[in-house]
Amino acid sequence: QTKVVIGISGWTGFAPLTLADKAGLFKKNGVDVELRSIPQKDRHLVLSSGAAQCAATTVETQVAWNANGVPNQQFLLLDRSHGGDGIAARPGIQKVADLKGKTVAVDAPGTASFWLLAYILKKNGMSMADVNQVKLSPQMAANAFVTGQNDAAVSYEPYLSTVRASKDAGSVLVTTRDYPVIVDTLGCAPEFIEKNPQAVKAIVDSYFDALDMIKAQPKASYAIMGAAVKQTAEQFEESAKFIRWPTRQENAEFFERDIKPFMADATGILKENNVIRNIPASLDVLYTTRFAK
Amino acid sequence: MTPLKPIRHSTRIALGTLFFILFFSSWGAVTVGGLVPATFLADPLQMLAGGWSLLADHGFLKDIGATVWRVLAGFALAAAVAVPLGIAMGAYKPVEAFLEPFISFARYLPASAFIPLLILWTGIGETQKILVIFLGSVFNIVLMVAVAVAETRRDLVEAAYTLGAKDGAILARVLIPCNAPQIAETLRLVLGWAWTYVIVAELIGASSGIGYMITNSQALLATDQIIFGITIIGFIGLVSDYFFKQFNRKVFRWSLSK
Amino acid sequence: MTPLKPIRHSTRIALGTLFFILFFSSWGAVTVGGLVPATFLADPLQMLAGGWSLLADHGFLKDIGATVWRVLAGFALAAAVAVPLGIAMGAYKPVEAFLEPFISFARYLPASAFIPLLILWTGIGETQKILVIFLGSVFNIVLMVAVAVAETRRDLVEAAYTLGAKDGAILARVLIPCNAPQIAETLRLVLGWAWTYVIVAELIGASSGIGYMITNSQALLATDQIIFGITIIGFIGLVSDYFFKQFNRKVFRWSLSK
Amino acid sequence: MNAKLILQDVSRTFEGTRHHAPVTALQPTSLVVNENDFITVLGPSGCGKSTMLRIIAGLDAPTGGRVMLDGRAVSGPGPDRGVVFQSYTLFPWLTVKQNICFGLREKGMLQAEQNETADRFIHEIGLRGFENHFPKMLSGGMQQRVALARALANDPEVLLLDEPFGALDNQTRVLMQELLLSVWEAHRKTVIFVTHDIDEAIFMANRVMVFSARPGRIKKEVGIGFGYPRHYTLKTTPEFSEYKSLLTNEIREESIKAATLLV
Amino acid sequence: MNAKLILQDVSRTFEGTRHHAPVTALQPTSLVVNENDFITVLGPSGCGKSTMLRIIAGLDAPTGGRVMLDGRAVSGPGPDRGVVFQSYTLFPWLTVKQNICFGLREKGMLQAEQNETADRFIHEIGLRGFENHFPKMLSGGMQQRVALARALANDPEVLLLDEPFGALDNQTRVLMQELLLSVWEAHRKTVIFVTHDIDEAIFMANRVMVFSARPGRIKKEVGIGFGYPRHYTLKTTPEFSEYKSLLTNEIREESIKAATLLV
Ligand SMILES: Nc1ncnc2c1ncn2[C@@H]1O[C@H](COP(=O)(O)OP(=O)(O)OP(=O)(O)O)[C@@H](O)[C@H]1O
Ligand SMILES: Nc1ncnc2c1ncn2[C@@H]1O[C@H](COP(=O)(O)OP(=O)(O)OP(=O)(O)O)[C@@H](O)[C@H]1O
Ligand SMILES: [Mg+2]
Ligand SMILES: [Mg+2]
Repeated sequence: QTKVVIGISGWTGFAPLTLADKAGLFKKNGVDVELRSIPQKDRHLVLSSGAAQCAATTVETQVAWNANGVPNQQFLLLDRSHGGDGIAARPGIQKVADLKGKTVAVDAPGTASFWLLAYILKKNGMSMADVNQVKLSPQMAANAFVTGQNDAAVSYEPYLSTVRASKDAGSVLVTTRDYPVIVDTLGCAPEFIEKNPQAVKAIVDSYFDALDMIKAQPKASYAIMGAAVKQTAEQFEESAKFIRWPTRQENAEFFERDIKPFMADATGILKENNVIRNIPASLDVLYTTRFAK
Repeated sequence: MTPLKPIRHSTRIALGTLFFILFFSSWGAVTVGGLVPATFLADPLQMLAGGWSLLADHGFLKDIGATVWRVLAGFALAAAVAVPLGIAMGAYKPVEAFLEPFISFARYLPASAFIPLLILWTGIGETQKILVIFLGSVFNIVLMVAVAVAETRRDLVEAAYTLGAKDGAILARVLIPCNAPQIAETLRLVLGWAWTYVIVAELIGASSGIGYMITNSQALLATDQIIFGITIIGFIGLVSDYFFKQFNRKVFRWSLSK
Repeated sequence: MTPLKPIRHSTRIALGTLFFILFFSSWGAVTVGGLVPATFLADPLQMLAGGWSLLADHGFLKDIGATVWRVLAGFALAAAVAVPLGIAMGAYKPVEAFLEPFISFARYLPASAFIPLLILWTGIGETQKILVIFLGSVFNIVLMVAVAVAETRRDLVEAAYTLGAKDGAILARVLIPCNAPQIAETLRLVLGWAWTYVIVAELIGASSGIGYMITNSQALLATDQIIFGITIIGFIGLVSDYFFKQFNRKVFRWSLSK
Repeated sequence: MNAKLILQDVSRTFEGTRHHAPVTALQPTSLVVNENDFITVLGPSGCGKSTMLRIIAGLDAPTGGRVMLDGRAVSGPGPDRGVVFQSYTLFPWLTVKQNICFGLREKGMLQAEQNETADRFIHEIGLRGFENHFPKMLSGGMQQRVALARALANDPEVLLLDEPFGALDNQTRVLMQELLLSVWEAHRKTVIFVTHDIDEAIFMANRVMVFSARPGRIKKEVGIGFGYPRHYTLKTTPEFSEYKSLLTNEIREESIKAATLLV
Repeated sequence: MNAKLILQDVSRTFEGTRHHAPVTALQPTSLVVNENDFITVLGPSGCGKSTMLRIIAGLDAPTGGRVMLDGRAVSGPGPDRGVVFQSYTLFPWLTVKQNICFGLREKGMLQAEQNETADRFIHEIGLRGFENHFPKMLSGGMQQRVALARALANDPEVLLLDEPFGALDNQTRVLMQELLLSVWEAHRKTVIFVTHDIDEAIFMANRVMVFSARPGRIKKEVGIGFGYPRHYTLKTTPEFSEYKSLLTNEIREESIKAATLLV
């Protein structure tokens, strides 16, 4: 069996991978997978060091990694955030334009939070320079916001729900329901894919087996996936409402049709915000359609 | 009060105990009463309960073990490299002239800032964590050992020469045994610092360890567990220091005052 | 080589320079040749270019300023609290008995592990960062000052008594001036450590500072900028230490050896 | 002759600790010191000479008996008893002049008067030009001269000296003895002077007290019949040799006794 | 009488540094030391006595002239010249016995033979029962006895002593003088002994060398006419007083000269 280390985080969208691991689906499909939890801002460092061969992350982050010298080829669409990521803001802040000059807690460049904020500001005619950034990971951003710090915070589920729960602190200003630009994919180092197509296929198959299992035995699956992030089955089910796990069909469509224009859009915004230094010569090497079928 | 006037042993103990009683009762007073919410600061009983649940249900002993192992491994590696180098620098001036400017500078490089580079170079396995401890300790040990050896009493060295010792014997039979107690003290001191580096190393990319637990508890706003974790590190530091001190006392009896 | 045999000043300088030449040329050799890719380790010229671009285009001077300010503020606060407390502990045994057990323990609490709690308590403004430095320094200063004062030469104290000094005068005219140089040395040492804490404080919840820059550079895999940032911290540490040492030499001329 | 200082059955036992049995440093000792006496105390190492001196200075409390100065019981250290220690106890952070002024300032003397007094004593000990030197910059002999001036400036009733010249080389020591004698003749203080050196003890004193080995007590008193002022050539006169021979035998006996006690 | 050690115009100037001018510690000095000589060197502080001894020991190199031992030029320290220093230089991490064996082991002597030799010397200096004590546990006098034994155990041609008893109290010092003389009589080494103490210089030596103040040179040689063994009562004889009076005047002159040189 090929051994492969995948860097992920506790993000609800990645949970089917956890399920595949805990339920022995990877093993069944003939691949020895180790999932390692690594903060998004450090994940490319680990890939680059060779300590992990694959990593799940948002598409624009995949672009940034590739542009900054950490090649990672995407082959599987994992999830789309559907209100799972968002910006929480104090009661006085009614619309995105009100963020101008405010202090926003957001994770480091190269993370989904940073991207989401940059994207939303851009679409509202502003840039990152129009807000004061405070560097906090999504969970800390949400916690700090609830305890009364900063004017706004970029975070994701389940932490965003803590904000929803404490009404006095503020409310969720915008989410990925309004701007569906948080899309996660799984990728591996190109040489790894080249040498181990079987293993990659096994990963893809295991992922869809996991989705099938969720459909067949939702309670048991939620319990397993919740336990990995210290949540009950109910809590997990609640946070899973904010994301969508795609079918094989949607996956194929994404890689055939959507991914390239999306990445092209992303490169511009990333460049403007100094997350990447140069635009990649070709976006074609950043993904492969051969497994999403 | 009269300056420097000693007090009885029993008064000492009573006053020391009094502090802890006051400390815990004022902590309890502000927390149990609800003056300070539990998300800000857990009360002492909560902390103990949280600590117990960590130990009993979440395999916290394994975390403690992982942290201790990392510190000891990183520290042992640093000592193994730094002590011989420090002795060489202290004894041989050309070696000192060669390395000293660089190491004096390197000592100010913050080990925590190396973490991104270390992840790049070695991944996020144990090696990376051990190297953080290593980088945080090695330069300080080298310099402190070098200073100790360089300041060896000249009259002892001269006495050895007049007794027929040659250069090699001066190193092996005078410089090293003479400075052994101070080298051991240096190691004890640096080990004390190493306990504080390990937490930083574990904040990133760890899957076990006290620092990992603290990061996890942070997500849950579990101040009880955070405080318990910090306290445990403090205790381990104190205990390891105590045993190191006892060890030095035993081994270097000759160097104690009468 | 003969142990402890001094070498000429010019040889010293030549050897020290040689090290840096060898260091940079081997760094250059592995990087410029492409043996090690730039994403792993930038070459020396890249580092300088990256540093220049940071300074020129990204307002890095502001970051440096923020970091320096935090260290100095946290350190000044720690000194202001710890020095009087340390003197009181050293001079008055009941105070020592009351506080010593707690502070000996508190010294092993890693400042970095307090970061989550400090964020909860004080937010993520400057206060939090300054408090990390404060917590990392204050207990060590207290203990080291207390030990220095407690070990004041008894014969000087007795001499003062026989000259008619009363208890208050012993504190003000003997214990404090006598230990002032050692207190200043303690502060110098602890300031050296403070430079390494500040980076940890800036890894989380910062919007400026050298640590903030290092985290930002990480996304770009800009090893050139990371290395530049680390080097700058090293230099600032070295320079601040130098000036502190010079200051102590000037002010406490009486305590130097002839 | 007036009794200045009276020791009545003064004794001192140091409490035992976990590792050590109690030590009797001084057996009950009585002594009457007259005004203007120059008493030297001779005895083997560890016999309690320093202990006795520290009790008189008020730096240590006797476990038995009491010390009376001018009819009042001594209860602690004070400026009426000046002390010069064997170890160099100048305050290293003060200049020569500031050291001499230390006690004067404690007395609340005005700055101008302090300066004047200090200058007078600096002149007397021959250290003109060194007023602003720090102790580190002085030789051992010079430091002890300043320590003497510092004690004298306070104008004490009694001067207590515990081997003040013990760390000096022999030649410097001889010069210091003459200096001390000349100062003593000028100020006519009452002096108790502890020493190991028999020559020194005879040359300085009008009365020599010989201590027995530990636990110490005064074993013998020898009155010295020479008048003052004394000249250094006195040391090579036959009378001096006679005193020396007598004291050498006394001390030798005790020293050998003490050496066998030593571990 | 054979010439054992010859100093030919030995001189030493210490290079100046940024803050100090060069110091001439020793003016060209010549001296012939015969076998079995017991030479004592007297002189004021800083006159170059230690410098001369260190040059003979090979611990310092002369800037002019040379030192010949048994016809060979001295080029560095070696076991043929045993040294006892004023500061206590026993190795604190070794026991009394291990200290005495230090040089023997360097010679490659077998362990059994080392032990036997050490035991012999421990007996001779009267420290039976202290074999396994560490130096910290010994008094100053005992430490210097061990240092003497350590130097003698190496069986050196010449014994060099630099104020070995300078830090001891007077009574211990007197006992140590007698011990050293008895050891010297037993082993008949050639000895050069530096001291500040005139009594000591006369009591021990067959020849006393008096140094002038800095820059030092041998100003006067005084042969001492007493035979060996000597008894301590010798010190109170008129002949002794005569030597003392002579040397006191010589030294006093130099000391006063030196004191005015001192800063
Ligand atoms: N603080 C103390 N605690 C216990 N024992 C003490 C203390 N001070 C002195 N002693 C003991 O009391 C005895 C007398 O000591 P003291 O210092 O008075 O002797 P001394 O005659 O001055 O000796 P020396 O000539 O060596 O100065 C010694 O045996 C000493 O060990
Ligand atoms: N390493 C050195 N560098 C510069 N000057 C030195 C050095 N060693 C000694 N001197 C100077 O040489 C002179 C002679 O010193 P030396 O130690 O030989 O004197 P001494 O006669 O042994 O004095 P003492 O009786 O005080 O021991 C002194 O003025 C001293 O300051
Ligand atoms: Mg004494
Ligand atoms: Mg000398």
